[in-house]
Amino acid sequence: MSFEPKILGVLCKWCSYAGADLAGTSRKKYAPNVRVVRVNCTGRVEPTFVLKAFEKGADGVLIAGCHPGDCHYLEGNYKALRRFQLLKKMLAQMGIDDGRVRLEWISASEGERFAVVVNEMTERVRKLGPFAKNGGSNG
Amino acid sequence: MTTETVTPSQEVAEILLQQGGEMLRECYQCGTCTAICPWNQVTTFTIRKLIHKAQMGLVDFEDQEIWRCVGCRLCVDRCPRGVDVPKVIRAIRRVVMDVGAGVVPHALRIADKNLAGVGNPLGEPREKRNDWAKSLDVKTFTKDTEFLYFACCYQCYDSRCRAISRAAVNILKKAKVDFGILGAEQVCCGESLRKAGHESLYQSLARTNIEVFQQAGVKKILVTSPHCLHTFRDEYGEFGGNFEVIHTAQYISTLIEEGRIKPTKRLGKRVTYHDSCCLGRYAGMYDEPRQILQSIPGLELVEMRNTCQYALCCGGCAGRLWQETLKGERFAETRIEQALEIGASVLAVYCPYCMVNFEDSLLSSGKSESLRIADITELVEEAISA
Amino acid sequence: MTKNKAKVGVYICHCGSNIAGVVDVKDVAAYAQGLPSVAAVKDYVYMCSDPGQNIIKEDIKHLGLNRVVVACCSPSLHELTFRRACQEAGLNPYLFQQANIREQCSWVTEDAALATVKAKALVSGAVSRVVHQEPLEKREVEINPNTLVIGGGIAGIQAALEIADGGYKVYLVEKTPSVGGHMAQLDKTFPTLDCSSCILTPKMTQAGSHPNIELMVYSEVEEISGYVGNFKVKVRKKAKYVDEEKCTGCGICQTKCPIRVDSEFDAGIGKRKAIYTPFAQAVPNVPVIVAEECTYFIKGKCRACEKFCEPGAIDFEQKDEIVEIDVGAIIASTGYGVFDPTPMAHYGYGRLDNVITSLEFERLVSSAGPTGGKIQLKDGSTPTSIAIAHCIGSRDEKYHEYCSRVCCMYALKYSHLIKEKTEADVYQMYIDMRCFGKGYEEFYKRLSEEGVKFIRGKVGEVTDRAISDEEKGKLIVLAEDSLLGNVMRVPVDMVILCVALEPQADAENTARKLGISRSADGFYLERHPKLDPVATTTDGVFVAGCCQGPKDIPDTVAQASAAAARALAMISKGKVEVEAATAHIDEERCSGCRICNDLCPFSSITFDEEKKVSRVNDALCKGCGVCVAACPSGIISGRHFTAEQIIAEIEGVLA
Amino acid sequence: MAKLKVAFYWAASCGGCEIAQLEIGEKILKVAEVADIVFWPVAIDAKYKDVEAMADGSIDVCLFNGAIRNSEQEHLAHMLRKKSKVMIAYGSCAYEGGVPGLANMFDRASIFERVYHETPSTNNKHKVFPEPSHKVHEGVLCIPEFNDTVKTLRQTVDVDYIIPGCPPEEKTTWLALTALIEGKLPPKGTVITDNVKAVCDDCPRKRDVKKVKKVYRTYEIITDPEICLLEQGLLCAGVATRGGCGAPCPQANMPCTGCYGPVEGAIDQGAHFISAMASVIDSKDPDEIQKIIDDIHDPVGTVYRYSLPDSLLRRARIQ
Repeated sequence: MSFEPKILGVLCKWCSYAGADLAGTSRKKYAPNVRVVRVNCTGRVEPTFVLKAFEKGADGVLIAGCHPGDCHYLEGNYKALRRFQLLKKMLAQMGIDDGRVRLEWISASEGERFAVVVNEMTERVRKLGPFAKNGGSNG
Repeated sequence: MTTETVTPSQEVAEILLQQGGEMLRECYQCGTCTAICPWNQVTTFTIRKLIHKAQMGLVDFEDQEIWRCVGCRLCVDRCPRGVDVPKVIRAIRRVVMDVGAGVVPHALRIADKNLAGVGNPLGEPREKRNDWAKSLDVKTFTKDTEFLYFACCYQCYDSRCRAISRAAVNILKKAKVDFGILGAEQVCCGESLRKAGHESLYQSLARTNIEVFQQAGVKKILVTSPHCLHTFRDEYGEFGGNFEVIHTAQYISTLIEEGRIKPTKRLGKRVTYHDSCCLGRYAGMYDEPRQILQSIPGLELVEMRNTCQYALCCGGCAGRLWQETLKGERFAETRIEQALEIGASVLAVYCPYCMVNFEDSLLSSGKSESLRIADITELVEEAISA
Repeated sequence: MTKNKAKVGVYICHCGSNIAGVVDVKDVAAYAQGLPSVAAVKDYVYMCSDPGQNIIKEDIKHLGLNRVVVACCSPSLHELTFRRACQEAGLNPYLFQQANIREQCSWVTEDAALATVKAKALVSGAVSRVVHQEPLEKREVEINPNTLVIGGGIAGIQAALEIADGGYKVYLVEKTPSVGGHMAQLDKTFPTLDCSSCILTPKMTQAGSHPNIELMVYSEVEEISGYVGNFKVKVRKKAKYVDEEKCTGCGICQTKCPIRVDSEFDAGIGKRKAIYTPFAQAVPNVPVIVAEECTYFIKGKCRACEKFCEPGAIDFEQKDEIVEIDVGAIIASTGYGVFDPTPMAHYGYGRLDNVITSLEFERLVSSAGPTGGKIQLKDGSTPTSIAIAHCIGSRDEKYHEYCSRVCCMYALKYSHLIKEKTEADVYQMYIDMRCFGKGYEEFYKRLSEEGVKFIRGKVGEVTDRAISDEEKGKLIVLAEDSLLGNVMRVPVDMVILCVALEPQADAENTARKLGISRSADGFYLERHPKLDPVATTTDGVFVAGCCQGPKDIPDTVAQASAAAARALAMISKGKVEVEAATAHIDEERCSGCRICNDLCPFSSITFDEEKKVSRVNDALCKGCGVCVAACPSGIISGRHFTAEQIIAEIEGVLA
Repeated sequence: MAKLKVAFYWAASCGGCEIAQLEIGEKILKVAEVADIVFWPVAIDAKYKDVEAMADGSIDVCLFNGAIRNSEQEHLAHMLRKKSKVMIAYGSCAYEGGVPGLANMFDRASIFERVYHETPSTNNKHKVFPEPSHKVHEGVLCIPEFNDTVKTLRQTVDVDYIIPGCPPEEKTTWLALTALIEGKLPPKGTVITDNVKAVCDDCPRKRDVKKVKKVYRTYEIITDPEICLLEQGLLCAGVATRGGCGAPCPQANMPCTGCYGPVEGAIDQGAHFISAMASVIDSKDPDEIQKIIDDIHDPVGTVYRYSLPDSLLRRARIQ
């Protein structure tokens, strides 16, 4: 059986969650691998959530929020961006492939794009294979 | 007039964008550039229309008008959309020079051929590149030398301009600056050629120089041409050449300030200074040349109209130096008149292209008696040789 | 209620065949039954219908459920519906969680089996989360019915009058000695050409005498604290050195004062005295003394004004006064500044005598202006040709990228006024004519008929260097007529630069005091560019007029009325609901590191210097959670979005 | 009252904790009055078999320092757990893995390759690496097996209390010992310190709102002694670290490196530090943000200096 990745999606409720809803109302079909958790704002996303997801068996994490300048809370997405960039650097050092975490700006009108991003990410993670939970042989 | 069904040619527009003309999309056709373009003081040159043709992909690559722009940047500073017009023009020219459409003007083709063959636009032999320095006893640059002095092709080969490089060497020696020169393996900096659109040849020249500099262990370069300054400092980085590049305007003013050279000899003349585009609008150096001039005793500095950021180009940038400009259309002529208008007896320059252009126009206008063209380097050399 | 005793009811909606046609709802229900803390699971054809909601209500009452999960459509559709249902059954609405198995599952998944797997995961996430959810109370705050309007131009006057006429108190604060703003400086207004002061003066007087309006001129807002409904504002009333009660407005002081300085009101082309009212119809008609200019203050002698003042209104002992006021809403109508074209040296402003700005021309042409409305050159002669240069500092990325919106129209108005008063030729050098308003295009047509010459091209340069006899003694305007493709040298006597409208020089400072944001161009940022153009990101603060972006008088008045309506709506409701899901700092555990302090976009976090802890003001917090995520001690909790709740959901969906 | 029976053990550690235990100075006499030391490899000659011979639960308290790196340490941890009534993880290594835990950035193979082959002073052409058992003429030689991943004590056995620090400050050690001596033990699982707030609470430096435009390493900048180090661009982990140490490092102009572990209730010290630090980067431009981040040369080593094995990811993934 082929590997079905489990991906956590953390979406801001104002833009990206609404964008995902739009993909639904327009009946866009996309990969079922992303399981979505709704947050107020990408600014609420703690790096801990990403690490926790990996610990709990996720193979990838997709974070999506409003485009720069469109944040409902003015600048939450910029703060998410800063944390994400630093987190990425840390994850790279930990040997975690770049393709397993992704931050995207998806507006409420970009249902199509949401579907594309989910499909792309699913395929990328599928190629990477399952996330090694412990990563060591006897640890 | 004929009516035609216009299909804006997408391919041409695309090629222009690929050739670095992205900025042309920003233009909203207000005509500010045309209104202030110096060409329109002497002839008609609707640069705005050329940009619009580029936007539509309708440029006529055989039209000789595309070679007119001297890249003086006067319009860039005033463009409300910040369009870098010389870059747009360069993209158009690349389509001719690099991609092969249209017609290259004859004179430009000769300079281009010389650059490809012998590494200088004048077609002089490579091995004679350092002849200007004979009898000056200049040491060869080694990796322990602080500065490389790089003389512009004109300062190497042109009889008039050699005086500038020789003056520079004398000043540097007097100030006990640790510098050296490299040999015939160096080639033209390529700055004007790049603006004339021959990107591939420019890149090969640039790579040659970078390799020569790097192999010799060069870190700091002194130049006496602002064209070399511009491309060494602002463009060579793209190809991995990162050097500290200093024009003598900057360096000499520091030497004077630090008292390492002292201009003591009086020059009781009314002098005006012509800002070259490359040292002025490109490098933003307006004060240093004037400071140097004012440090010369007895020298009276007067300003022409259109100075500093509003200065009129001599007409020699972007490959125009190698091409023929009709008498009556030469900016250098206008500039000489402006200098005479304010009673100057010396027109000071700080660029070999300006020097060549002005000397040429002075000769053809028969005013050699009333005005002397001098590079600031030469004036400084005179002033310190007490 | 403790988490250990959580009893969760899970309800799976079929949504007709929308969900059940793809997802195996029975299988999902069976799966939910096995999840921890789940006490009841039901599936139903339409959970959002009345019978559907009743199932939930009955179960809450009879099975003692204390948490509810509905797996159905998107929470943006029915979260409120189900929250209300819970509330009606006596369950706090924040103990409800929705799993979206329609928009994000059945509608988007091809494979039915995989859709069922995903639906289970989403239900698992919701159940896992809801167990950790806590009851929250919606909070309301009382609204103080008084309103502060900052800026007494036409926007501020209009807003103040609307609210005052509605029966509520308004404090109208204006920094100059009179209300009126820029509109008072204008001569005629486009496109109707009615006299600006004729339509403005009655409004100014009304504002000055309205029983509900407390006019505070020559005053500035120093500090604003508090939050929607309850702002505390400190206003500095600058010393006028004139007793308002005694002054009769006779104006003798102004004729006797020996000091003449440039008049701000006349845009520098006229003079005023050191004791002055900006213009004849000023409201209030009480002059002020500028201490920095007054001979008495500088040298200790003179007092000419005092000698001639019969009522004895001059009072050199006056001091600035700080007045504290309480208001429920604030309307910012602080207007605009005018672009100074001096840096564009090629236009010669400041160097060439008859190159003037549009505002200077406005005063020149005004019958109440320094020349009595005579259009004249610096030497007093009448111009025979005038060029009007559009877009100076506007539509220019080196200065202001935006279009100032009013210049094309006032430029047309100038053409008309020039044609009316002189024989001069008029040239308009424009990039695009933007005549978008009601009656504007018609106005353009009318002016074209008046013989104005239109040159399509931006002015490149203005010079006094003649190259022919006809250019001698003239200003030569260089522009390309891009329609002809020719560079034109237009010799004229006067050049009017249509300068940009820009944010007030102190806009940043004012925005900070108000706790509102500015857009990239520096103007105040509205909450939504289309659907909420008068509110700001701070509740209770509204914007009106050019402080939000360049606009003409009709748009300004409309926005002012809209802002007033928003303030009135708040006042008439009396209360305002504030976000319940706010952030909370556990002060017992806060180390006072101050990481969070500057992150809050709504300035709701303050630092208690004494206790060395940070604190969230609930009324300002909008619950975005940016501080919660940043707290390195993890001691800021986002109510309804706690780390515990989100992590529980993450664990749930990944289970 | 019978004297308390106390055991000390060191696993993967540097020995600093042993010294820290003596930091209490003359108070040791007070300890000696009430306690007998039954096992302390660094100071007392006792054999493993002596411990094995003790009855289960016969040791009152075991202070265990060091991380679990190999099978011997794992074995001792289990044995001491069985013999002790109270098991205390003493110091960062036992608590969170500590500095030895940074080895989790590698695996056994790469560590062996480096240590026994690549180091310039090593001549090991045949790549002879340690093996748990090796047959020789005389029989089989055994050494402890080196694990791939460093573990904390809590990941190995049940732990009752934690004394944090690298090494624990004297006052923290004494706080724990007093509780033991007086029999006033806190609830199981408590991390024993006298401050529940982050290090900032102990730090006398002046703090303001934070905006970081550039990050420095300690040698790159002379800091203002009065102002918060983080505000000056140093990666001071004090914001994300449990207090109780008294903030000696920031007071000596050195940024906190986080040895007291996460603040009570925080899930992952490094993740919290990253979030806080990134939040105050003063830029909205991705390129500029990246430029600032580029100056953070070793994020893992900075934010998980003592806690990598105890973090959510526990170790690096080795391809």
